[in-house]
Amino acid sequence: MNTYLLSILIFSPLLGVLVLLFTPSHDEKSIKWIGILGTLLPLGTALVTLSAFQMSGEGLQLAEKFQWVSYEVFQSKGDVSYPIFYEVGVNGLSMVLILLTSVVSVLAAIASFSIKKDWKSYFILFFLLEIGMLGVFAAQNLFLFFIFFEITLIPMFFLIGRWGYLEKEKAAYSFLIYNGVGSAILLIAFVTMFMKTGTMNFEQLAYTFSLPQSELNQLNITKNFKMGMLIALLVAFAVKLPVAPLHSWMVRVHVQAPPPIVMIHSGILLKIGAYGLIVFGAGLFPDQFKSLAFVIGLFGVINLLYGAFLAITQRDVKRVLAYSSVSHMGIVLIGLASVNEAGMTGAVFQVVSHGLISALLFFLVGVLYERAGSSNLKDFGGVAKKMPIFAGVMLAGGLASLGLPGMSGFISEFMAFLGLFEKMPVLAAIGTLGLILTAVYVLRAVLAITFGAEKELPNARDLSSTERIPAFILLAAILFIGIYPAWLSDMLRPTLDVILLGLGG
Amino acid sequence: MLQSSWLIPLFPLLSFILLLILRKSKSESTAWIGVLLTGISLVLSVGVWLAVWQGDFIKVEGTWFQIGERAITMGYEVNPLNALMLVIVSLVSFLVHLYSKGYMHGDERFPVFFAYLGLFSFAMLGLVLSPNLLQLYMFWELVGLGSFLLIGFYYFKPEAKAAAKKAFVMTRIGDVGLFIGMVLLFWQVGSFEYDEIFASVKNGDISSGMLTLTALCIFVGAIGKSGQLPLHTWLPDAMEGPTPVSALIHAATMVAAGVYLVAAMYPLFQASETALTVVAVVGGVTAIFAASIGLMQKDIKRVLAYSTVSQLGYMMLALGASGYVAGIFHLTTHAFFKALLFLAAGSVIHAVHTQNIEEMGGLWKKLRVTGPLFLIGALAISGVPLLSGFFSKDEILASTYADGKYGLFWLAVVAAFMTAFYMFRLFFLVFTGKPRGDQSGVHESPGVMTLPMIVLGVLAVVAGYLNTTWFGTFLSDYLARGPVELPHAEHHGPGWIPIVATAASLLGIALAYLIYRRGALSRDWMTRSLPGLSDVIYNKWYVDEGYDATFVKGTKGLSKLGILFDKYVVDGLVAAVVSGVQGLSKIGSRLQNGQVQSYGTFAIFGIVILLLIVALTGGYFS
Amino acid sequence: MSSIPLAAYLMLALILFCIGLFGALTKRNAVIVLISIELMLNAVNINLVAFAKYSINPGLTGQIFSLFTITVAAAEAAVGLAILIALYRNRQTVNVDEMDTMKR
Amino acid sequence: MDLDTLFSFEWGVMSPEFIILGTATLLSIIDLFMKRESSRKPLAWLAGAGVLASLVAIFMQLDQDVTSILYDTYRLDSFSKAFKILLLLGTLLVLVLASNYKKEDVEENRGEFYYLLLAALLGAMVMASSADLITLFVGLELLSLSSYIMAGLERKNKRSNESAFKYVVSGGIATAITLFGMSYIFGLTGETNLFRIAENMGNVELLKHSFLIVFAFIITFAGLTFKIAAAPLHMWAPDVYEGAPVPVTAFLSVVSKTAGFVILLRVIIITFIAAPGIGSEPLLLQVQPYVMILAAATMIIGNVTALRQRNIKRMFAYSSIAQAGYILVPFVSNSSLLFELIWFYLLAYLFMNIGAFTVIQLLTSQEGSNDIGVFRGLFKRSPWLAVPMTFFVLSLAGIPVTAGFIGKFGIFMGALGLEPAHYWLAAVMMATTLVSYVYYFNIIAIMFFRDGDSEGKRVSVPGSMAAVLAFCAASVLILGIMPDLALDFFYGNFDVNEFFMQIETEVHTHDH
Repeated sequence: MNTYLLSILIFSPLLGVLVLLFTPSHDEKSIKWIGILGTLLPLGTALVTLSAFQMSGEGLQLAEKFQWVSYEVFQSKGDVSYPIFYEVGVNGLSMVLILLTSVVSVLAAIASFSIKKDWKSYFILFFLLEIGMLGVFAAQNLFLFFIFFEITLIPMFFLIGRWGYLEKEKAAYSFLIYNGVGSAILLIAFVTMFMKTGTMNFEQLAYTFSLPQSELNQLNITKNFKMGMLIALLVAFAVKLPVAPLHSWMVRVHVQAPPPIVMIHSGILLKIGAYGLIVFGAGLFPDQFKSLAFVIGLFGVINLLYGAFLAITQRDVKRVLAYSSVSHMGIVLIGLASVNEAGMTGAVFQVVSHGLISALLFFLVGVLYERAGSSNLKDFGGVAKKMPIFAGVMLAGGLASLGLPGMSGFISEFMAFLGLFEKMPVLAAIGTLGLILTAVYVLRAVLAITFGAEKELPNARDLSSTERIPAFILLAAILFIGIYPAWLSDMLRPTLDVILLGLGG
Repeated sequence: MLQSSWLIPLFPLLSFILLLILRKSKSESTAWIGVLLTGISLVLSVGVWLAVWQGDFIKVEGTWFQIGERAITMGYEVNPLNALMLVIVSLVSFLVHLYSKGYMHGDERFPVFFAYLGLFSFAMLGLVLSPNLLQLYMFWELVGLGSFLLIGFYYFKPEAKAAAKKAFVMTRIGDVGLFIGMVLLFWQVGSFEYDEIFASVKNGDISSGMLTLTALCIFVGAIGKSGQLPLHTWLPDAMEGPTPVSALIHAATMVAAGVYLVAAMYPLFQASETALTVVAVVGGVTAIFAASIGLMQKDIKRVLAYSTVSQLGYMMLALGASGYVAGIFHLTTHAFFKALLFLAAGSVIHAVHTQNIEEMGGLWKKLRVTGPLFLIGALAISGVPLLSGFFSKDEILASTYADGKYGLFWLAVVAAFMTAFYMFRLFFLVFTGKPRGDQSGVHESPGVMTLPMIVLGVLAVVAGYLNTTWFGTFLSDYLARGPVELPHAEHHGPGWIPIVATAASLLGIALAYLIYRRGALSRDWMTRSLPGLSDVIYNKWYVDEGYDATFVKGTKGLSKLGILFDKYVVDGLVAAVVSGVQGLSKIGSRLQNGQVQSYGTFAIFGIVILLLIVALTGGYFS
Repeated sequence: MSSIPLAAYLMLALILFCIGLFGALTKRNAVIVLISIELMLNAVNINLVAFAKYSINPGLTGQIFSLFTITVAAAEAAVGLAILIALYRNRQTVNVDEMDTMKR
Repeated sequence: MDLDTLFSFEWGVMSPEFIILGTATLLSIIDLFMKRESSRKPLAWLAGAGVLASLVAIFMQLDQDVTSILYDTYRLDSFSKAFKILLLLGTLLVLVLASNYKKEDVEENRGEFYYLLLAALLGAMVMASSADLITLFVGLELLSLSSYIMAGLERKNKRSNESAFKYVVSGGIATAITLFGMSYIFGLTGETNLFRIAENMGNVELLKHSFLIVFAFIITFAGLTFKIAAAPLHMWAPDVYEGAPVPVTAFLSVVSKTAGFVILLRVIIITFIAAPGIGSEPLLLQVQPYVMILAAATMIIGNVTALRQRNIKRMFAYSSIAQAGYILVPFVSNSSLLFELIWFYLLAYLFMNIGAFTVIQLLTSQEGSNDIGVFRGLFKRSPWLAVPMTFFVLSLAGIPVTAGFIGKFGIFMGALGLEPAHYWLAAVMMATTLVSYVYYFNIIAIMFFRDGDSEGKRVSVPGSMAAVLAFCAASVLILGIMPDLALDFFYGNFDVNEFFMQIETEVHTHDH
């Protein structure tokens, strides 16, 4: 049974879709419960997968492989077939991200209690989105990865465009087109690699590209080709991450999309960019990646500072958080650019950590918006009075975001910078400015809402018991990783070691 | 005993958790949870200290997580320096807990306050117990969190909110320095462990430039935490917090963490002459600078706050001038008398419900306990002989002189004079003369508040005898057992130094007496004679305004600029592409004009152009 | 036998084709347009026949081809005229440039 | 040629065509004898039965070797079988659309549409099955002439008239251009049989006429772009699509376009495969940049202009122009995947476009408007219409899990698989695909995000239409998830080498 475990995991949300199809669309309550139960199923499966997963095991686990698509090509050198397989599997990195996905999905489903209309189609799309996200991290070849990658786009387009706020359609289009650009570049790069090497499997590709140049010449793979491919991949994932100046779509999405979807989006979808950079960028083209490390680091620092500076004077708390995401993704780049164990681990930690933190913060903002019908900082003040738990959690989330020790954000920032300081101390020192700015904008926003003279809110209720579940679980996870990072780093180490081995230590 | 020292911080943490759960409780007996648990910590600390006194040290570590082959460790360490700190911290914390039981009476978030106190105590004790820089850094930040929460305890007050934010951000600037220094050291040494760092320093594995750089970076951290110039502005503002908090955090413990940091990393500093000089200069300048501001403040707590900054400057000066023991000695005595002063000030505020000294006066008779205790504190800090401050300050002056830093020496003497002056200005204005405000309901504070003050008062008197040339240098002998190699021969400067110091402080007291008690000199005597200077001093040298005009405005400006950039350049480029496509679309649909004949014409044109291209580029006619 | 070179036929056909094209693209009267198209097709016929006789590889199929072309052209003209008549019934005009209700 | 020779041919291989021809004849006769006011719907069923029978006949021929009769004017090879399946399938679905097509201002009960449709289909099938310029031309014209009439079938509708007239004029000019090119091909080689043309093209003598060859190539190619609605002869498409009845538009955009690609493949690939270019390079390699320009221009014009369209049929016209541009890309790359790529894409295109036109027909005839606003709030009103439509549109946009994605992926493989890879063509294709997202997703946005005033007005869907919808939607999805179903079918039954196989069976006897 274990052999199909991953496929079951990936497609388990389909059960929810199926059940929903036969649920009357006006039955709000059962739909919402099905929505939550439907996301619990993948979570359960993910936990089973985790138990089947050997922590210290190297390489791919629980792999599945089936012939899928086959093009037969008749070329002068003889019959060459270009088979495409359905290949899934997990290593430490993808296991972590799959877990993150399934957890955040459940919490977002709970947060979806605030959705006001069309619950049925909302949850169907939600489930499809989850399939895409799980699949992206489990896919072991480019084709499958791309398919799941695109699968996430379409439900997102709908979810933003139908359930978002005022300028939702514009945001949905922004999302679609920017990500379309990313995936377009991705597709060209993938197909080119496929046609050059005849395989789409990650490991085989990595092996092929690591062959000595004399053998690569027979495949017509030059150094420049590799560099070109890497740059294409970097650009493609830079859109997703996003890297300034390709970030404006993300800000729009964060402002306009419904809160549970933003939880998912900033919690997981942005992480696909980071995942791609690690697996494809560093994993396939280590030498070229190393030679571009400075540029990546530079962009990381730019991202960090740019996002932070822009967050400082935003008036809308959603925009603050959006730019904060830009800024925090800079830390991922910083970690990657350092090309050492510390940096890489830091980057992955940042992926997970930001996933949890931003999910938490956007959840809270959603609550706030539901209460007040606004997310403008001016409309708030002294919320701590009427909503002390809310204020406490929000403050905790903010502190986690600014990298307070004991919370996950610290570990990731620490390790990413630790990594970069080894390789590019000056750049890293400039980057640390971002740590100060982060404190400035996070406190400004959080304190503007929770502290100060109380302003009347139309509907100031503290977190209800359903709302507390996601808030507390996320907070607990943030603390857990912050206090006991070894759990995560041990899981990641074998995978990162392989990548680092390619990078030459 | 030592094996259980790791429990010391955990009791306050337990207190934090318990009280957070009980946060809605209206009962004020919840305070006893905090008092009791910190009391246990105190007992343990004293036990540990005694063990260390007998020469037992301990260091326990375990792997926290691994980065590649390198293990990042966590654990605890007890050595003379931090055992002393443990006692100071847990003692003051315990006393402040007790005091707050009375001071916070009636506050609707009573348990929360004690919870925060617990969190802070946990962090501070954890900081002290840390065996490596990383762990120290983590607690360092948590201490900042505790401070932040307590400054902002009255969250509904805009000033408190601003002060909390300012405290956090300003100290974070320093923290980043510490962070950089720590990480740089890591890549030099391969570890965050103090031992290994010191070993590398000793072996000369680190280039001298890097040594200076890392030492300075770490010192930046100390500057931020200890409110040294130029990052001092948050500390006076932090007085927005409840007064016990000021006593605990912003006088005795957290702000001393900077000094502790420099002391804990002393071998690193010793290895770099430049770093030591910088420490000394920053300390000396801060001492006199803050003292000068203290001269003219009207808020009782702010005067004390500037006094704290100034005294911390003294400690830095001592450390910078190779007066390791002197620095720590002053840290110890200062913790007691400054906590005493703050608690006494709190008692005063508790009585008169104002912090403005202009509205006080003549309280001596009404506050029969607080008054004398305040006087003890004032005498101690002013360096009046036989009280604790006298000995420690004397030692600092002596080491500075012996280290050859004569300029700083005289600076410190002047600062001592100023200290005496503003402290007694405060004392005379508050306790003597006629009441200048409504003092109808004024009465002495309850026992839970006076008791801690009395304890501190006793300590403020006797703590000085820890290390004297007359009775014995217990402290320096004790510290000498630690990992730090003390600078050879603690300086015993020329015999005239105590006389000069005493003279300076007595002169200050006398001047204050003349102006504020006797009225022999007009109060605005200085204002009139040096209007420009007094204006500058009164406005705290315009540092806040300067920062506001440069860094704050600059950052905001940059941010606004960034927003414009985002809007017009980043989005503008996209808009340009979009309108380009739309333009093409427009052309495309214009061409589609409904005339079938023009369609044909376009087609023919297309074919002809294609043929032309073929003819020109195909090479058929060459 | 004949002194007229192939190129001359081809040129004639080309000119005829262009005339037809010009007519088809510029004349307002739809009937003339249809006739012009016939002219173009006939230009092709000249080509075919000339090639059948004088090309590098002469062959009879060219003439057969032209027969088919003529037939098809006739059918096309018929269909064209039929459509034109339907149009005329609805619109009372045979002006090509008035037939532009659908555009952009 | 005497009767013996005539009877010696294997006429059986033409059975699919004969079935269509017979059905068309039968229909026209039945139509004559039917009463004016009786419904012509049975004719549609009969026509459908004929198409189905023809389809069965083709499936029975799958194992048959390459057969050629009538001196290669008719040949049965894998290529013809593969593409005839597409043509028949497309026509079958269009027939269902047509049988449900009603418009108030059109006199009903007219049977000619069905046999015209079959005639057009016959022409297309002949194009797929011929290797002689003359028969190809005749097939092309049979298709064209029938289409002209079909476009103008709504005699009283001015738009339909106008559409038909524009079609005729454009078509006439295109025919002339094609023929002009063909005449040069003939002139250079003295043959009309494609294989013998190819042989003669390799003749050394022709080297000095290399410009004429490329001239013939360009002219012929350009002329043939008319049928597939690609640049430069694409401009008729929006106007004709807009004015023609929806089933006809569907036919034009799918079956007629497929036939256009078929003839393009036949004429261009076989004829010029051995043609010399300048230097040692073959012509087909040398003209790649020019075809590339045409493909790129087609993609750009189609997608960019579609952005401004409010008329749904017009939008789909531009969309189909763009799709033609995509399918031209494999022509450029000339990779060995050429046939399966085009075949698969056309198969996918058939399902997604006919599916979309089914929805369009249902909506436009109910609302009496062609404005894109007919989609407003469709998801609320008729989710079972909106969801399949979403699949079709996503497939047209090339989003994964739909057949359109696999098709596009294949095209990319073709474009990027060769040395040197056509990066910029792939880039143009990707960029224009992105542009297409805007208008494709606009349809989706209107269906899902805008709850219009027409809320509650459900769209009634006749059973046969629902069947078409379900079939198309399922196919789009299944081919997107399991493309091997189609690819294995292709590889299992067709051998692309047969395309180039010349059969030398009969000896020429001209003894009369």
